Amino acid sequence: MDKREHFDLYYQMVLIRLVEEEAARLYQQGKIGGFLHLYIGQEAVSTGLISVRKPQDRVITAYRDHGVAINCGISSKEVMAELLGKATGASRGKGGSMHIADVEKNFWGGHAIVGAHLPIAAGMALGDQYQKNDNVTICMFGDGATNIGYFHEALNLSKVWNLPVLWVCENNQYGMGTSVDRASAVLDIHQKAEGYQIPNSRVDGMNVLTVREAGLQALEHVRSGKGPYFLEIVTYRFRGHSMGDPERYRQSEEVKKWQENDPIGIYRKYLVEQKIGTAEELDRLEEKVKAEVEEAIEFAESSPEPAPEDLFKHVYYEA
Amino acid sequence: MDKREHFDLYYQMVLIRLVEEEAARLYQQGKIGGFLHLYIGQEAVSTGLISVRKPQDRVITAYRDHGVAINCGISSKEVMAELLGKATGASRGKGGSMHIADVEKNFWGGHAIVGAHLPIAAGMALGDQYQKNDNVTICMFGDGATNIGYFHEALNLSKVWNLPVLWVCENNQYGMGTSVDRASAVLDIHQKAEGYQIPNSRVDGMNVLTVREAGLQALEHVRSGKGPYFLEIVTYRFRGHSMGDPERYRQSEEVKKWQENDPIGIYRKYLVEQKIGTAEELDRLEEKVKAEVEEAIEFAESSPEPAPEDLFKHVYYEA
Amino acid sequence: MARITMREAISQALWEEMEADQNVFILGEEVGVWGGTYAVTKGFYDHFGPERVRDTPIAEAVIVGSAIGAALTGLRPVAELMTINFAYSAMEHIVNEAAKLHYMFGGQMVLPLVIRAVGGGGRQLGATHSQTPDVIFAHFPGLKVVAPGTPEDAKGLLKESIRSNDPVLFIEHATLYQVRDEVPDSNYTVPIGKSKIQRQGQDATIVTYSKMLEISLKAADQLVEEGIEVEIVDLRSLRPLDMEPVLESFKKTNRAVIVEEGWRSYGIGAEVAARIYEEAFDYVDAPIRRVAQKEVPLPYNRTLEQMALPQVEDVVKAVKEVL
Amino acid sequence: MARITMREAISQALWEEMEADQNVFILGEEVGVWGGTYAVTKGFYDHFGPERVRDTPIAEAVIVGSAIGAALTGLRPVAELMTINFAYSAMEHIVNEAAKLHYMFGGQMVLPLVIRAVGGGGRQLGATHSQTPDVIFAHFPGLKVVAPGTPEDAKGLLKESIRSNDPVLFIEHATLYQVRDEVPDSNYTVPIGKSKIQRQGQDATIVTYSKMLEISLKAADQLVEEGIEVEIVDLRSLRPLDMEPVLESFKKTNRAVIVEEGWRSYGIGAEVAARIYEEAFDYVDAPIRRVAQKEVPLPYNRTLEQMALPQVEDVVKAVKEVL
Ligand SMILES: Cc1ncc(C[n+]2csc(CCOP(=O)(O)OP(=O)(O)O)c2C)c(N)n1
Ligand SMILES: Cc1ncc(C[n+]2csc(CCOP(=O)(O)OP(=O)(O)O)c2C)c(N)n1
Ligand SMILES: [Mg+2]
Ligand SMILES: [Mg+2]
Repeated sequence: MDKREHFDLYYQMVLIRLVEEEAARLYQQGKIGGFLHLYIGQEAVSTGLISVRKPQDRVITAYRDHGVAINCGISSKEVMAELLGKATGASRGKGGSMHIADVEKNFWGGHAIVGAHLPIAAGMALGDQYQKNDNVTICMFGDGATNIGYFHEALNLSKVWNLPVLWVCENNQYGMGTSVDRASAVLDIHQKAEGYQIPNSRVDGMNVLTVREAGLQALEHVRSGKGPYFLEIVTYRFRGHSMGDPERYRQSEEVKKWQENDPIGIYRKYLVEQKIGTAEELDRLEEKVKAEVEEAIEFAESSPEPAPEDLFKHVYYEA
Repeated sequence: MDKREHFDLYYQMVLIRLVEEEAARLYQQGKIGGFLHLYIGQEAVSTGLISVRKPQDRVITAYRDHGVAINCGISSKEVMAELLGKATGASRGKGGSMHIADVEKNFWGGHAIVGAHLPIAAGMALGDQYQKNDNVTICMFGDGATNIGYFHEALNLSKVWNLPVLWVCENNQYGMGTSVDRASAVLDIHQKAEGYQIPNSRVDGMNVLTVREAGLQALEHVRSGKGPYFLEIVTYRFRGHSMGDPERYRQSEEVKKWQENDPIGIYRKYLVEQKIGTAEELDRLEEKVKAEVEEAIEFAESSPEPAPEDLFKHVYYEA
Repeated sequence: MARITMREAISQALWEEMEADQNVFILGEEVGVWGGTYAVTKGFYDHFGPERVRDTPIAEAVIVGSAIGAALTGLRPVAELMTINFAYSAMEHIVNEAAKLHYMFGGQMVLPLVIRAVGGGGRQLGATHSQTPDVIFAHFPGLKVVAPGTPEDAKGLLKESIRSNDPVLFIEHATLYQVRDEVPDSNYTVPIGKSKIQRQGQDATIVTYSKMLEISLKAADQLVEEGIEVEIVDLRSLRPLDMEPVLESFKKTNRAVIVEEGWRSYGIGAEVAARIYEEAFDYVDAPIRRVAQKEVPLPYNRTLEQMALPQVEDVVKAVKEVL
Repeated sequence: MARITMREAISQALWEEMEADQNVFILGEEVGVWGGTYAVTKGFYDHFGPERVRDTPIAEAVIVGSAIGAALTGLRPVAELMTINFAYSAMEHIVNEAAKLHYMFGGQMVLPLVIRAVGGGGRQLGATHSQTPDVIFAHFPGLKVVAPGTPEDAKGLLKESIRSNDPVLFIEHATLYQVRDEVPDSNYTVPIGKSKIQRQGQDATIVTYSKMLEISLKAADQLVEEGIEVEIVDLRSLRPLDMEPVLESFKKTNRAVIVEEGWRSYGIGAEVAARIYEEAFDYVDAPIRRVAQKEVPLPYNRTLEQMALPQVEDVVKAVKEVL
């Protein structure tokens, strides 16, 4: 990895962080509605993972999707605009925070029903296998999603049909207020892959380079035709499940402990220590990100609402 | 086991066999309608297993339920009458072959949607746990049922809540026309239990005594409060999936090979060799069974149809 | 008479029934430690303990399926689906198991079971999280479907549902939890399958339920200013459906508007209209009108979403059309 | 014109579309080696191979879910649900994913997807296996629901469905597979969302579809003997619902009977009746009648089951009531 690549990863993580901090503010102001699930604390996971996907690899995730969207190349403008429900948003203002997508960028959303996107991911992998290309579908989901039937049906089928899909469990240790041990028969989520004889591993999700390395190997495995692979990435959600979470289910000490493990802080320290970049350079980068986010908000706020007739568009396909 | 117990097991297996051979005949005559799934070849599984359950243990299975029903103590009369849709049938003629039950005998059916009864079984086990008794729920299902989401949700919950349920997979190696290897990620079905860290084992289902022994240990494990146990019992279906199965999916050689392993033949040989009973005694027993089955048919055919007003009964509870 | 919110009414019903009957227990996602995502079961976990207030994995099929099994053993489970949008993930167990087991086995199996689910749009949750699919559940015989519109009915109907020996789908509306109204102090219940006149009038009959009762009452207030007095019949239960009060009112007003939040086609209004024509044909003075959701998946954008949902003005307009 | 069965018609439609377009493939339980439990795909596995005729595990959610995913990549999957009773196990993916993805993401995602499912009662399969729940799927905008009643329509509509870029639920009826009728030899298609007059008459209009078309035609034959000529409109598609031919016919006959196999409450007939009253109120000479299934889970016993299902006599009786 050269300096440019390192800086790009750092840039993406900071961008996700600032976009979401601003989103939280805009939500409080009532400019963003519905549910807003922040990715803050988990930035290293999708940033590291998506950084090693090829453009033709498909990515699909759950509703906690702002970070993944940005990593997939959706501009902060389009993300912000979607959060504000504008016509210029990634999903034209129809999807909102939970349903951001840009199929041109091979990002297939943003899905709000827990686990329901796993069968769809298996199907996209089937589509690529059928068309005999070497694309990989990367499907991300939470620890809580591994307890629903859709997970089981999708993983089983992916093994039976040897589908080119990379299953990525972002284990942030809670499904809303329910800790893994209260919802899952196994604590090490990747153990579930044993029930399907799908090769699997577990890695630290707070270090972007660790994730990147693991992603590289996992993608290689899948791309080489060896079938599905299951990657458990251990991380932590610094904020509530969504806005307005009373957080009765965890101690603030626990949260603090993890915040000391801030993936952005860890990476920044690494970059400076390894002399890949100076503190000043990184500060300048952060300033640039601040400016970009302000622009994005500017863009989103000044963007037009969808036209009334859009209400009836896209119910069915129109040539 | 004393002679009486041995003879009782033998009696049950022969009774199931003859009841079903007669049922097949009545089906051809159009006296039985709907679907008819024969248990022929698998008699040792439920006979051995149910022989070691306590009366307070609950039993629930899928639509291939004639054998289990008889083992649970439902008379051949009530089974036959249900197959003929008579008011005297176990389910008053409303359920038919796939929906035989007698809750007095703690047999909870007879369920026709693949895998859907597993969550219900988990709930019955929850009910007993809640009521602090030491009942066990025995839930039987096929190999094909282990690929549906209901299986996953039920097994996971049973482990998380440490429910007193014995999961029994009757692996007869096909789900309709689909062999295990074409539908399941793992060939040894009990391997799936590893994904939930549920203790498990696999036994031969053609030898009634082997099954009985395995059932005894498994029930002991569950009853002692150690939580769910998963038992895979390997068996084979001698007949088609249901009546009118073209059986394109398997070679007649394969079927023949297994038929040489007839669980009734194996047991009879054992009883004679071990001098537990003479061939003559067993022949006499079989004669008695023949007579019983004729009586059962007699009873079923002469029984009344449900009254027209029964159509509207039982839609909702009536005190 | 205490003035309490819908949320408090539902919470009290659960609390009182759990105090009264050890066999009543709650299971669902976040009902325990969290206190319910809509705070309906706040405080229950500490008071009744983890055995009777059970947090479940995210697995709707086994939430409903295990509730069915527990009910078969004689308990009275109250299963909570965090929202009715997740009921599709438990569809098999709601409409094919709960609704049929009692009948299919000739009455042997008894299912004293309540499935609570909150639905409704209007909060910018997007297409998958904003639905009012009540009608598809009401289509199944063997299931009882209840959807109250006032705190009094919510409390009385939920208690009745918990005491009932049939599977009941109890549908709440997310934007009604704050509604405050009078509730009797007595330990009362409200019978399932009885519609109720919520407002007297003689010019036209509005048939509605749940959230749309609130909208209809607002419309009624506007119409008064124009001298129009509508009578409002609240169905309260969708199955069994009680048409008596509807027909009585209609025979008096000879005009009706049916207001529902869900999609218009194959909705609640179609059945109610068809029944009125079948059973009060000679009393019809004008075509019955239906006010319902536009036939689109609900969009996130607030303006578009509100365009799709039935508004007070739509009801006012429809009433004037039937006059 | 060749005389072929409904089964052959559906089989031919699949075969021809697979021959014409490499992107079309089939997946489902027993569609391959077995040849389809209703023999619809007999011979397909040997001819098109395991890649294009895919036997799946028993896992309806991933059958439909993976078909959705494959469709998103540009393929045209035809997912078979062995029976529509198992569609509840795929409910989330049918009504919440397939029906909404195109809209929710602002038109970005295109789903050229067909879900075939056979339904219907009358074969003593018991409550869980005998349903006609068509209406609950037709309630969802974004989904197209087709249910042909003749071999000609079945073949043409299935081909149209496969070529369509929208998700289509294609509902077949198990007791119609043997029905034999004329089918054009040309490579024709039948448009989705167009009702059709299947019999001319002037005394009353029967609105029906699928299996009930057969029942209605038989009733029509009986009525002729009493000098009554009914016109029969076959809906063919439940969503989009084409009321034009229905209204045209009704404006001529001023009398209507709607015949459906499913349960009466919140059924297809309710919507059709409501629409007729809304759009042809001044033409109504008699209350519109609905013939439908009795509101019970279907029992196994043959006599009881037939009592619950709509019979020719029920249709004849209803027609006489509206005259
Ligand atoms: C089928 C379904 N059930 C319940 C919900 C409500 N819900 C939304 S997010 C969530 C928790 C998911 O936890 P996890 O999978 O660990 O993802 P995380 O939020 O931790 O990223 C729940 C229960 C839902 N969206 N879908
Ligand atoms: C959810 C569901 N899908 C499909 C079916 C149709 N079906 C009935 S039995 C069966 C095969 C089940 O195989 P298995 O679980 O191995 O049991 P076996 O018949 O071998 O005893 C299928 C696919 C069904 N009843 N339910
Ligand atoms: Mg989580
Ligand atoms: Mg099997």
